[in-house]
Amino acid sequence: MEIIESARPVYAILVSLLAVVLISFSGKSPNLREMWTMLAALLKFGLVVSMLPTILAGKVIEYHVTRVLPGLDIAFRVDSLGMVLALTASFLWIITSVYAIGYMRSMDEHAQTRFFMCFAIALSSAMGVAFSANVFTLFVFYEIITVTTFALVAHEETPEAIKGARRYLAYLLGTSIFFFLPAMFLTYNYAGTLDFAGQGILAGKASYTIISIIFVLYIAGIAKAGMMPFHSWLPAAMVAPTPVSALLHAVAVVKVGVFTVIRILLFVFGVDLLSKIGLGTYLAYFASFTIITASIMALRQDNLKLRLAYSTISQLSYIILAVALLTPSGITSSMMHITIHAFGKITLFFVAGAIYVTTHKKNVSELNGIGRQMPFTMAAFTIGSFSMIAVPPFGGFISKWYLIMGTFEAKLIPILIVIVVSTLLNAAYFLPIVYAAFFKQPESGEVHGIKEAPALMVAPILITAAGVLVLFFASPLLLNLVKIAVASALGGIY
Amino acid sequence: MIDIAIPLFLVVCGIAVLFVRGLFSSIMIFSVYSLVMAIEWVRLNAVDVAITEAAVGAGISTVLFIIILSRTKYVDEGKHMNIPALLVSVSVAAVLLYGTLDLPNLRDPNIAPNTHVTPYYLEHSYEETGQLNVVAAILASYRGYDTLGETTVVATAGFCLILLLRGSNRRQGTKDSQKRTGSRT
Amino acid sequence: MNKHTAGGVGINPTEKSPTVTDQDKDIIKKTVTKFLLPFIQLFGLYVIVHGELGPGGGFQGGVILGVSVIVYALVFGLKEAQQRMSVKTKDLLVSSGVLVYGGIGVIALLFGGNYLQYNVLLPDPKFASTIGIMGIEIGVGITVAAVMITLFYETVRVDDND
Amino acid sequence: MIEILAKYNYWIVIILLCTGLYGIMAKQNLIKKIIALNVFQTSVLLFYVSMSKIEGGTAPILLNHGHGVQPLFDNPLPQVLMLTAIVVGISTTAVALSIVMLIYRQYGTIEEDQILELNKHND
Amino acid sequence: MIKHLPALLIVIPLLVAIITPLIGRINRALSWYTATITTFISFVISLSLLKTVLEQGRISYWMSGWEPPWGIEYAIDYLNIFVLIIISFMAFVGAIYSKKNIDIEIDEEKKPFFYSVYLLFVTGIMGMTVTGDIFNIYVFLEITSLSSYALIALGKKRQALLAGFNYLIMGSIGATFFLLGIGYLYLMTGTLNIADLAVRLPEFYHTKAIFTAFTFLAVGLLMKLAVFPLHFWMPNAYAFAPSTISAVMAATGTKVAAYVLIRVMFTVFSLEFYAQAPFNIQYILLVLAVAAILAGSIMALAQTDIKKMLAYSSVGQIGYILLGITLMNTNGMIGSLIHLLNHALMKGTLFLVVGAVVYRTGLTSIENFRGLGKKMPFTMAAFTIAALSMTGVPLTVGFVSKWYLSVASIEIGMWWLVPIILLSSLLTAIYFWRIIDNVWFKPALGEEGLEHGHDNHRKPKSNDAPASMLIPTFTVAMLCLVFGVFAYGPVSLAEKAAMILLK
Repeated sequence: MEIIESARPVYAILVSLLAVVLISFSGKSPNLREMWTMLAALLKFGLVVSMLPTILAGKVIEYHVTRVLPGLDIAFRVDSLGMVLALTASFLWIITSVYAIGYMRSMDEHAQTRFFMCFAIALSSAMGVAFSANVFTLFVFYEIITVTTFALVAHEETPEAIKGARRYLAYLLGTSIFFFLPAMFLTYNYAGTLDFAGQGILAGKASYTIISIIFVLYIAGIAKAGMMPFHSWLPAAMVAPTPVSALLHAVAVVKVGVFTVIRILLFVFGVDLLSKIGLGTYLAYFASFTIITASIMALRQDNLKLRLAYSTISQLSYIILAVALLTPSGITSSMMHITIHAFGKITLFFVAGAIYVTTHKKNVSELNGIGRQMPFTMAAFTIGSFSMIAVPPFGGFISKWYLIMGTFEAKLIPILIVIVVSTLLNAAYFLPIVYAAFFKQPESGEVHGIKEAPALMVAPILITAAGVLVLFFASPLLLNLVKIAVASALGGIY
Repeated sequence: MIDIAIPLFLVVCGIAVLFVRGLFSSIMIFSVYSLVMAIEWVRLNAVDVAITEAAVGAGISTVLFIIILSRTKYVDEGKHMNIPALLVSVSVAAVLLYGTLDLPNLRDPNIAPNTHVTPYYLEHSYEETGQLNVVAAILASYRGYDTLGETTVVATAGFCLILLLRGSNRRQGTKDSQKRTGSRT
Repeated sequence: MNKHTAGGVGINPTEKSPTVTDQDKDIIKKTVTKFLLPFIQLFGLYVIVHGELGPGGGFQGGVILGVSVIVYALVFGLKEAQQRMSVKTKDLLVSSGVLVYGGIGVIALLFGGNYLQYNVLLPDPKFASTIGIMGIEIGVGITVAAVMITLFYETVRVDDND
Repeated sequence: MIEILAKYNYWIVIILLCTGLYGIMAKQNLIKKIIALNVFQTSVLLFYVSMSKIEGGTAPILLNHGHGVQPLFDNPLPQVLMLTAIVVGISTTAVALSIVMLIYRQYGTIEEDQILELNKHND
Repeated sequence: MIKHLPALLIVIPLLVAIITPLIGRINRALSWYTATITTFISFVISLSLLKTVLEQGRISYWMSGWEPPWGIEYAIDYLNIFVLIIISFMAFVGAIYSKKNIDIEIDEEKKPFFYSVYLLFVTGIMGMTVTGDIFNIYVFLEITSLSSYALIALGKKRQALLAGFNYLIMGSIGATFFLLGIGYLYLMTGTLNIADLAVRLPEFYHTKAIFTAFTFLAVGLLMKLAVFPLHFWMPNAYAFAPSTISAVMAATGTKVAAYVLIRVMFTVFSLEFYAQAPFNIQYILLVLAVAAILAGSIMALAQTDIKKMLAYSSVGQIGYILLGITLMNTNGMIGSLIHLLNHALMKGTLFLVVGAVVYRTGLTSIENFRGLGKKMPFTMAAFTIAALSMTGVPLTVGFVSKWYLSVASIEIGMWWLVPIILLSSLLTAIYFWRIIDNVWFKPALGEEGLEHGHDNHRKPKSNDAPASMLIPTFTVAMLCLVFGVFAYGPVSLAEKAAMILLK
């Protein structure tokens, strides 16, 4: 594997930090401020895309920034796995920014400068996680995301927002301090290094018991992946403004969480080691539990955002389940689902926000007939839901297809049942919304005729919804990228 | 015999200082205590120290205490045992006693302090410093830097006194009857 | 403020309106003090510089010097004393004592010795040492005397504000 | 006699030290605390000075320097150290007393328990 | 003159301190310049000494020209140069900062004396650090202590007086214990020079007297260091002292006490002593350290006054320093030394920030921090950085020390210390988060109709601290980050120190 020294990943991270500074100084002029955001988002996406050909050619970009302590470096390494997250995040940042501008202005929110600053920092950190070359760097950016998104969750500054934000912080910071940090520490202690390597770094360095302990600590420590029992920060975070929810649940936070799980499983432990100890299977069952439970809980939510939140929890566990299978198809599925779910879920959240801005409705039970009032928006919602359920020809189908192949490869038939049941549950909590929106009569006194959200919000919704479709038809492109990652994780077997 | 009696008297004074009722008598006994201490040191041939202690303990301290006493009001306190304090003192005593068990005998010319370092002073002080009083030679020359520190301590105390007591912001009006809570200005 | 709670002992820094007999006593007190003080002070100076031979030195001498001023203040009153030895002068003395001490050390540096190395001050090291030691003893004495006076001035002074 | 004296002052030191320590902790009156502190400190001075004495030694002043046999001298070093320590002690006492004066000025009492009580009220 | 820098390091501030009242007589404002320039000179001399130490190793300077052990020696090696740099820098920062702070906390005519005593304090702590003579440590300890008693008692509230008095009592007991310990050492070995003691002491390691000596030296220093449960003088002292003094004392005073403890434990005594001691000293100190870490954090949680909270948090942080010392291995010592640096920087920042808040609002309750993020954004940014460092967030210097402490704990098989470190970090995060929450996410008190102690005419507009306060505060806060990212420099120096200590 060819390694290229380049500071380009650093630039990709710095560009939004630079934007933070500029945003902070232009708080008085919203147009200028939002111009900086957009400029940074575009520039960042451009930088990420500019690295794509190199990665697709099978090369790796590395950059060593500084050595904090012996063994603890701040270093970046762009590989195909990181690229998947980086592309998704940086692209969706552009879209979310547009949407956020529309949303924040329509709602006439306060402290918009702080909002956009934190937004930019969170995105920078997401890039940092994607490009981390070792656990330490990853951890650092992981924590920065937690802290900055706290400010976003608490944005409303109402008592319930503060309460939700506190729980959010308590869960994320608590688990990362109590489990992730010791896990990293033990990894360093036994492996002597924290650098990611294709076959893992722990193999042969410690007894199986200790490796299992480290494994459990990691899984418990990465609460951002939303696995039960450390999932309840996610519903709590729903008090945030919708662009934040979209960012949290589609891009920056949860995807960083599952990405970290994948990174750690494949590049710290390594597929061979995990298969030998059999830890993957346990994790798969554990994730299955979350999938089913979260789906059932989603069914019971009337608040649309909460329903989406539980759906997210369930979907995230798909990704973990997929990677835990430790088979080529499974890993492929997990990586693809990062992107596919991101597009689907961000669409759904955008829709929820658009409905709220237009009609101030939050609950599923109030959405009767809304499809007539907001046809574009609800069409996008339908597309998003279908992708979640994995109906072809939407993106979700692709990843679920690979997942099913993965279960066959891993010969874990019970998991197959889980997938089937959960798909049914997905349908059960999404389809009624779609049905009600288009086929039920609105309550009397409702506005008739088309009244959509502002264009700045509808456009992003349509773009992401289209993205869901594109991801189905253009999946080979994504697949190419993912294949490289899988190959490096499996030592070129795939 | 007197070597035994004086320290014993010292202990009596020391205990009386703390347990006698009334501050004034306490201060007077403390003055006596200092004097006895000075006498004991004369007995031990530490004349410089004795003079200083007499000047400081029996002199300045006593005057100081009395000045302060005349400026404050003494409320007689009840005599109650403070058990935790007693426990702490006793345990400190226990550690000290334990340590004393294998301390070298006092007055022995062959213990370490008399065989290391000090002989050098006794032999060389006159040639090197021109002083006949070895105490003065060490004080001002061999350990002259300590004495600079000591003088600085005195000056520090002087500055601290000025810093604390001089100035206009500590007038009578700021007693606890004062309305503004806890603020002195 | 009750000054006599402590068994009737109180320092009288400020003049009270004395009766006739008090005045007579005062005159005796003042005369005796005036007569004795120079001797006390001379003795103080002697103690400061003669540490070489017997017990004594800067500190003890300084205390005696300080006490002489305190006695003066006790007998003649604080105001009178502060006219003789003003607060400013006294503050200056606190500083200058240490300055003399530290200064001798610095001079030793300039002469190429280590800090406070007296024997480089003059060609004859023994004599140089003696001079140096005398110098620092004087420094100690000045500071100590001045701080003693400070002790008295400040503790009593605050009371004046009542 | 010498056998007793060999350890005797150690015991005296211990008793004085602990009396002082007890006084510091148990007494409520701030001036008494300071007196106790003085007792406590002087006990350590006694410890040092005791160790400077040698049986049959004379004060370390070289009166007949250069003339025949030197007598046995007491150890001057601990004495020197204690000169410093005494000065430190009186300096501490002076600062302590000036603080006590201010406390009296502010609270009208120098009993620690009463001061704490007043602090509680005023906080 | 380069040769004499060790002496000048102390003598310059000492003499300047002495003449500051005289300078102040010419013009009161001059005393601030004097103090600032002097502390700066000391800092520069420290840097120059660092260079010399790195080039030549241990510096030995003979006071009055007498060869040790007969004279007093100034001995500077990797350990004390490390501490020296920290304290001289923080003293310099404190001096700059004090300019405005003192305006509101000290009477105008006392300023020259304030700076004089401040410089004496600085002289004392630096003197303790560089000296190679154990009795000389005591002398300078007393200079430091006396000046700090007065400086604390100067606080504006009257509680400051009792705080100062209690500190005086505790400090004197501690110093006297230390003196007693020196007496035992002297009686057994006949020397006061630290290097000479190190040579002559091992043959007496088994004696009860030396064990007692160690006990009293250690207890005396632990009192000065405010290790739980001997900490009770500290919260009030820090809470009621003028802000500059809280900051400088928190950043330097305890550091020096820790330094002396390390010096006594590992230079005067050595590892061999702990193996022979009749009690398991390591275990006892370890229990104290852990108790301090936990108790400090828990008590900090319960506070409503920010200065008290910071003081209790110091109790916990001192526990970390003690923990590293107690582990008695290289990584532990590195952790401990880095934590010295770390704690000086972050606690310094925090107290400086509090001083700035007091300057602007006059209040120290945690409630009062509400909405300050909008009023004093830069000050509060500094606060946030320091708070993150306290928590031990990676890329701050707080992380580095905790990392080393954890590594060291595992190394000697005490893995259970790691969860304790984590737990306390979590508690630290919680009690700082309360404030950060107030600062950035809550409206100011006045805007909510709660008028308690709030000036209504004060607009919630940005009204940050004056530059002479803000710049030093922000600089120190930034150093928390700088040394968190470029930890290599201090770590390598600490490593050299640790190697020598644990040889």
